[in-house]
Amino acid sequence: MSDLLAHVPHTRLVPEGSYGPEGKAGVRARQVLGLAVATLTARKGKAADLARRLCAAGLPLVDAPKAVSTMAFTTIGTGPGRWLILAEGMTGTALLAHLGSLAGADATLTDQSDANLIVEVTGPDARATLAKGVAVDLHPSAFGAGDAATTVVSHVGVTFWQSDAAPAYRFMVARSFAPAFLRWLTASAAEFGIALSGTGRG
Amino acid sequence: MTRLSTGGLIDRSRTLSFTFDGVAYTGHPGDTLASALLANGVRLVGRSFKYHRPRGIFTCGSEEPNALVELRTGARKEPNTRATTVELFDGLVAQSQNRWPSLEHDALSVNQWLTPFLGAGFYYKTFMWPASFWEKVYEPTIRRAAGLGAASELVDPDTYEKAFAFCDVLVIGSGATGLAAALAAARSGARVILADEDFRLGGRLLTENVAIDGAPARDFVARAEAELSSLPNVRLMPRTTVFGAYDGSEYACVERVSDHVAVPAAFQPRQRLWRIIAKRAILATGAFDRPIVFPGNDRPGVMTAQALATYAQRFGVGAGANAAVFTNNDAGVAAALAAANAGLTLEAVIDVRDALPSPLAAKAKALGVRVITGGEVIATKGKRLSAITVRTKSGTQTLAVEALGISGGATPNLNLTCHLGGKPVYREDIAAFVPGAVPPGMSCAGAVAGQFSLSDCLNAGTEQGAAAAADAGFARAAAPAPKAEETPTGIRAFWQVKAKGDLAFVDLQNDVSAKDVGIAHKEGFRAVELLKRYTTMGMATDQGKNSNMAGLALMAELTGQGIAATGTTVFRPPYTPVALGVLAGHHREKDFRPTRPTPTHAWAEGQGAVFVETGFWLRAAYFPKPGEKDWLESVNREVKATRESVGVIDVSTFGKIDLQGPDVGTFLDRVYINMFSTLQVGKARYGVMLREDGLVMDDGTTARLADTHYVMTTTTANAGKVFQHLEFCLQVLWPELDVQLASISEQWAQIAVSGPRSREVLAKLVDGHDVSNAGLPFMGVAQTTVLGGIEARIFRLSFSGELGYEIAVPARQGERLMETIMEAGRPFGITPYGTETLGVLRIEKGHVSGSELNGQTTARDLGLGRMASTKKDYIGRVLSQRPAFQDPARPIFVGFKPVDKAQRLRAGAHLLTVGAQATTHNDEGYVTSVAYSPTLGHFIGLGFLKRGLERIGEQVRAYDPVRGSDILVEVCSPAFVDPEGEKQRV
Amino acid sequence: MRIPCPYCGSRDAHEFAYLGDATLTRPDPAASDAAEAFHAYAYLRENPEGAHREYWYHANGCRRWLVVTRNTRTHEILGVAFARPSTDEVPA
Amino acid sequence: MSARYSFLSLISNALNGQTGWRPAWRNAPPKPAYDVIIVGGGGHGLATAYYLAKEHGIRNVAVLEKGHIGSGNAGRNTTIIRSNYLLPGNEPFYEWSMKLWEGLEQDLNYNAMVSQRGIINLIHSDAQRDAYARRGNAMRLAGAGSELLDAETVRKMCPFLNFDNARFPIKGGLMQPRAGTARHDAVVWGYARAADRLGVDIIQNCEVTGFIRDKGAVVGVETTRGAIRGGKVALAVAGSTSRLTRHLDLRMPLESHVLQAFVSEGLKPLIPGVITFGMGHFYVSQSDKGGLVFGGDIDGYNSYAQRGNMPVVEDVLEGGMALMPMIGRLRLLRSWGGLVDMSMDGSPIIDVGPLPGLYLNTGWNYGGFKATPASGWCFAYTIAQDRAHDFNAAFRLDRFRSGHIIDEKGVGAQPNLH
Ligand SMILES: Cc1cc2nc3c(=O)[nH]c(=O)nc-3n(C[C@H](O)[C@H](O)[C@H](O)COP(=O)(O)OP(=O)(O)OC[C@H]3O[C@@H](n4cnc5c(N)ncnc54)[C@H](O)[C@@H]3O)c2cc1C
Ligand SMILES: NC(=O)c1ccc[n+]([C@@H]2O[C@H](COP(=O)([O-])OP(=O)(O)OC[C@H]3O[C@@H](n4cnc5c(N)ncnc54)[C@H](O)[C@@H]3O)[C@@H](O)[C@H]2O)c1
Ligand SMILES: Cc1cc2nc3c(=O)[nH]c(=O)nc-3n(C[C@H](O)[C@H](O)[C@H](O)COP(=O)(O)O)c2cc1C
Ligand SMILES: [Zn+2]
Repeated sequence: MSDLLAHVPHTRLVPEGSYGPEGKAGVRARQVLGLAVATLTARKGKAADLARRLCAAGLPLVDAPKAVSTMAFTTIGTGPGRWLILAEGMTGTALLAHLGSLAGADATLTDQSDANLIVEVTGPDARATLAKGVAVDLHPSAFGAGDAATTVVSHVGVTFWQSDAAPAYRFMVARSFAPAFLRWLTASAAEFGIALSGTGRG
Repeated sequence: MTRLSTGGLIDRSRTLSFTFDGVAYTGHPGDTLASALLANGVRLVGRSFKYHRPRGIFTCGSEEPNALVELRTGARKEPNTRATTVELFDGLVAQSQNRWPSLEHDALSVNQWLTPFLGAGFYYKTFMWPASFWEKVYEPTIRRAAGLGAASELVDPDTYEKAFAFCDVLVIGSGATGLAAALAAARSGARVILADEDFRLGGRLLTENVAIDGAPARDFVARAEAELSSLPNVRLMPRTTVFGAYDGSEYACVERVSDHVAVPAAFQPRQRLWRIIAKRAILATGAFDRPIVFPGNDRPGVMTAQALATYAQRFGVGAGANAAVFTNNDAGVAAALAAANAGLTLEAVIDVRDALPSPLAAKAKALGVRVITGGEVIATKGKRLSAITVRTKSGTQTLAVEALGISGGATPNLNLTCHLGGKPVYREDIAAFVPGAVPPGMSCAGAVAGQFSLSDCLNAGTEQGAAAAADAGFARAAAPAPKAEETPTGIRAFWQVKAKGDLAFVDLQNDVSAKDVGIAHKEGFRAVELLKRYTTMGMATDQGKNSNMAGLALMAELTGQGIAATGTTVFRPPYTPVALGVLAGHHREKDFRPTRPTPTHAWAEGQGAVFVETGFWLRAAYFPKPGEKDWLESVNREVKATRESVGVIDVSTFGKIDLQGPDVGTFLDRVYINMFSTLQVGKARYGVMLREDGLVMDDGTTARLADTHYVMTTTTANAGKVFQHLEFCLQVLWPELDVQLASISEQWAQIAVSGPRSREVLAKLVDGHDVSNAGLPFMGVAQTTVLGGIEARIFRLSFSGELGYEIAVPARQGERLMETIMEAGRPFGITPYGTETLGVLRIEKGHVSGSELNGQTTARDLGLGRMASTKKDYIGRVLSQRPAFQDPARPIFVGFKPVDKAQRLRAGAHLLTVGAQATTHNDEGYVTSVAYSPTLGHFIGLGFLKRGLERIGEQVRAYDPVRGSDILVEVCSPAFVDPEGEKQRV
Repeated sequence: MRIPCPYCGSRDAHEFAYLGDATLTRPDPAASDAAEAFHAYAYLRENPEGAHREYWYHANGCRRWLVVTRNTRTHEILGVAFARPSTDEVPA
Repeated sequence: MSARYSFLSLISNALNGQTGWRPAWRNAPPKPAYDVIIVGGGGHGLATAYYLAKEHGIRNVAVLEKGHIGSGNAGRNTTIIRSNYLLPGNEPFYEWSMKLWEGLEQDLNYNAMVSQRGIINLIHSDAQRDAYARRGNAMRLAGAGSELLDAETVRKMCPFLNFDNARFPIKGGLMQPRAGTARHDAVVWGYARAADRLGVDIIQNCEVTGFIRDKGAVVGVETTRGAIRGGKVALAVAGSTSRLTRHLDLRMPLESHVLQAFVSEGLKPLIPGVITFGMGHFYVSQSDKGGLVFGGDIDGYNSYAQRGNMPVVEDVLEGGMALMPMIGRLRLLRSWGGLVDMSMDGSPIIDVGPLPGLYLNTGWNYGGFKATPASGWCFAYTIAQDRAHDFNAAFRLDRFRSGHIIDEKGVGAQPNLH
């Protein structure tokens, strides 16, 4: 990635802007802000009960690597009996309280609202870009809207899910790894042109 | 100039300029460097490895052993580049290599006259007398002569990428077979990738004078390519070499994105590494023409018949003004005729067989080509080939030719079938090894499978393409295989011309001759693998593609064992040499591994911090102030400020684990040596964890936030390891426990405020929580809010030994918290400090850290043995009681101070009893951590000393010869400052 | 090498951390022969050529410990299961 | 028997067209019984035979090799020889090996191309410098020699390393000037030839498939070429140890893992000695033919496949490019794997037992090539004297029981981490 990002400190998010050939934006990426995030883990032996209970309460949980969205929430399976719950327009504390009231003693909750950076990647060349680091088959026949995966991209652990058939993908990356992730993303998308937003001016 | 007047898949309307050894030439788009050199009449292009014999272009593909050049210049110089695979571009610069002072007059070609001495194994038998000459004379000389091209020694300026692809069917090779396979698979709807190392699809179809479906083969290629590119389920990957087969149906490939241009276009890598995961793979990699061993078979101008034909047909180039072909098989004759057909002046076809099959004989006759049957080439002449001597039953004759095509038969290009351990199998009928066991999911079709006739190739490709798609779950498409006329494929096995004279080469690049095979045989190196290693046959950059068959056939003849029993050596990845840079992708220089900034990184930068790598993290090491002359001065200031007033440091890098559930207490009791189930809510406790082998794994504090809710901290270095260990315990050892884990390392920023004034600082931050000694006692934990509503966890802990707090807030608030702390602390002269000061503070206190928790120490060694509970079992308890770990003579944790306080102590010094000799036997321990203690005004150290606790007050030697230091130190308690721990409890 | 994780699907082996022999059971620390049993548990291995039951941790995935049965000569994966069947199937 | 190599033999063979050479070792058919049977014709087995004959006068010895000699790790390692160990159990042994290397050619009358061009272990942090100082001092105590280099000195010696744009800056190095490389195959052939000259039978294509037992004692072996009795049976089969001890119902503190190695195309002299990267898994030297020989970590899972996978290939080259970004345009020629005998503490075992008549030599991990002379020497001593020499006194099998483990890396009983 030598020259392209030579000026960007490795400790900073790649600043917003356009990278790659002038006037091309085969890929768009933006930081998604303002989401509260929690891990929800079923207590021993309670995964099925929990899923049933929350589904009944309008919060769909699938015990599989799937992302399901309702108006207010997205639930993402990250392991057996474990989910990430994302909520818009809420604080982490409020999300925990809300989920706690739904789950009762069937689950434990941990606030992760500050632990991650969420980046949405879209555009006609999104798949070709992601192929440069994601070792999961993203062909529509294998991975479609609503599918999720926890994996490693360019030495950075990620959880991502396809949020739209367009396609649009959302990547959740641990905060301290976010600069490295964005370096990879920007460099990989540069040949197609990438418009990056929401990461600050640098 | 030997460019033929017409023909070739080159664009004659455009001219490209290039230089070779400084001389300017021109060629056309579609040329390779090799074809362009030949077109310009350049035939001498290199020197051989050992004897420095003149060498030319031997093949037309990636198996080239001779025509290796240094391509490009400066930092982009690429040594050992095969001229036969370099696509010509405007401005290309190439140099010959392994010669001095020039290619034409190479000084080391004197080695040719030493050939009587320089046989196989020569090195092992000599250079031993006198012994001291080896280092001084022989070895440097040998090393200087070794190698082929020279590296630039400059940083590679280009970039590389990695990528993954998934498909139903991967077709490797785009000759007749591969195209047919790809079409059949693609038409059924399967996701197909067709990869070919060449820049043009078509394989041998670009060379052969054959018809498919009634039209010239090249039309078939064009039609196939058009159809395949129109299909959305097909990805065509020209310029892509599949170089390795790996487990899980994974194929490693390198795509040469920009090697055909002078400099990669903006935002384009030079090359891309692909890892293709294919449900099925079809190997359609064809076969190579192999050489025949005869005296002088290495002269520039001698090449494979396939190459001769390819230069003529595909590139419109005559490899010489005129040529002959020497062969033992029908394809060799066909190649000769194809070359003649393209306009090459063909003087004769010499075939060892007594007659040609009639269709070929007729074709030759029609073209007016002279055929010498029952003939053998027994000698060649010229620094560049000028003549060959042909022997027949009726005598010898000399033919003046500039090029000689040789074909000893086809060697299936089965390299990739061997990568998972498959062993090729010999077939007498075609005198060739064909694939044996193949990697799971792979099948072989066409010439690589020993199917040498074009119609067989097309049929096999079509059949297997359809079958592969069907295996992957797609309905077979009904399209028939393309039709071609039968091509003759007869051969008479023939390996070596028995004739005296010049050296007859087996391995052209490594200068292994038939004679060397004889020496290996005499000395007992008869197994092929020993033959290879003793003579270096097959170890050159072509990996024996040209040489192995002949070499083992010669050995088989000497042993009388037969070729099948002799076997062949193993092919290993890569199929052809791969640039090292592409295997690294962009993970180089600073992007080698991620850099993890702490939540307050930007703030620390603003404070002028100097940073240090700790694992992937970048942490502030110290905060120099203007006028300070070195780091020590800054650190001394930071230490003093913290001990006397208040200091602040970001400790977010510690691992933090959230543990919830009714069984957490029980669980922690089992993983820590001390008790945690008894810990009160709102309290924290220091804990030590062992590995099952009884040695210390990690330490840290764990707090109880609620009855069923704990939060654990681990060391920065072991965060991942501890989490994994806890998951193992829960999922494997004790699945009955109801405990849920979550890593919260990234969620919380944690900032330590230490020093006598820290409480006053804290009081200004909290939203009304009582932080008095009673309200938040030592080891107490408060869950509250700070800075007007920010959720916070405050732990009253002390690594520094001072009154201290660690304040955790959600990570996004970390920087704000730090700024507010600085503001609140300003009246006290609050001082930010880094890892250096952290180290000094803890060494002064005698707290263990990474250097002591080195995986070789027990809790007892560390002076923490008393923490171990005797009331319960825990991981590591049983094995920690092994005799060696209970040995009273084991080095144990103590402190050291220099007897002469002005002296500097260093970590890594070993400890010796005064007066004892400096030997391993007398080694009594070592110093692990050292600091200059501004509090005490001298250096202090921690470490392990045999029977250390009994020796407090004794003087020992701290022996550090690697740094030229050897000083007396006094053994003391590791707690240098406030040994009773009063300061942290105030 | 790719490991078919029962939760995540087929993944490259480098997402997983390897621990080794999964046929071992942690001995009873209270038993009279505990010292010897723990020695065997911690140090002695069958190390077979052929089918091998082994622990892999899906570190960069679902965080499950898996028992993978794999042929050590061919690297063929013969079976994969969660080390702890699932949160629901655990005996209470 | 083969003739001694001398100026004379070289000249006479040059004159007679190289037709005067004899086999370097006899292709001996197995006899029904030997005083000592050594299983494994790698460097260690052959060296053991040689020293048994030379030092202990025990010449009725057979070395049984299932393929051809040197087909195991001896023939597939990265040829680094060094004695830069830390712990007292290891360091004197490896230093003894180094001394034997230094006189090996004359001893064997075979040029094994021992090349003492030095090794530099790079240092990237202060903590690492202290750890290397500890090691360097341990080496000095054992008389092995070591130098702690500062960054400037390293830069002068290896200007091509990445000093200016590194993720983990180079802060110095620990050097052992006497370390270097040796020509791996020549070591095997040299020992074989020298042992053969002392009467040892080297029997190739003879795989041991079981043991002959007599009242619990091991008294011989079953092979693909018949049963052979032996007064003593000594195993030196590296990564294959468990395959054999299985027949004796012994579980070993061993796992067999694959370690890959790599060689580049031949290049003019580029790398001075051996260089190891302290923050990634990469080490490199240049062979006498000009290839860069390099490697890294083991693949990390039990394997008998003698080949590895891509993640380690990439990991090694990422380390390589991070350390020396000048190698980007050089090419990988070949990669291969060896079957290494990883022990539970990363250190070897040379011991009598655990059954009467049986002797063990194993646990060399990724580092037994350098040990070849001392391993053979000590194993011969142990076999002949039925006890360990001081040099291998710590390499006991029962150390795991007693806790006298020799864990240089401090990672514990997990072989894939050593
Ligand atoms: C890639 C790689 C790189 C390495 N790099 C280094 C390095 O740089 N420096 C270093 O010091 N060490 C290195 N090593 C380690 C070193 O090569 C080995 O530790 C050492 O060679 C092992 O001893 P050996 O030579 O006797 O083993 P081997 O050569 O493996 O000998 C064992 C022999 O036993 C034979 N055998 C097995 N089973 C039977 C049977 N049943 N019957 C008969 N014969 C049998 C095998 O065929 C083999 O020939 C490396 C290893 C590898 C794989
Ligand atoms: N003795 C004979 O009669 C004889 C022998 C050999 C070939 N042939 C003729 O050759 C043709 C064989 O057709 P085919 O399709 O089997 O082979 P081919 O030689 O036409 O095509 C093989 C293709 O595979 C590519 N390739 C090889 N290894 C590769 C790798 N690792 N990665 C990527 N690409 C790779 C090559 O660049 C080439 O384009 C037929 O026309 C046949 O008649 C005849
Ligand atoms: C130090 C060393 C240098 C090597 N150099 C080369 C080389 O220059 N060319 C080559 O083809 N192989 C070279 N090899 C690799 C061998 O060809 C072979 O792959 C290795 O010994 C393992 O054997 P195998 O591949 O037959 O299993 C080298 C091996 C070693 C150990
Ligand atoms: Zn998983």
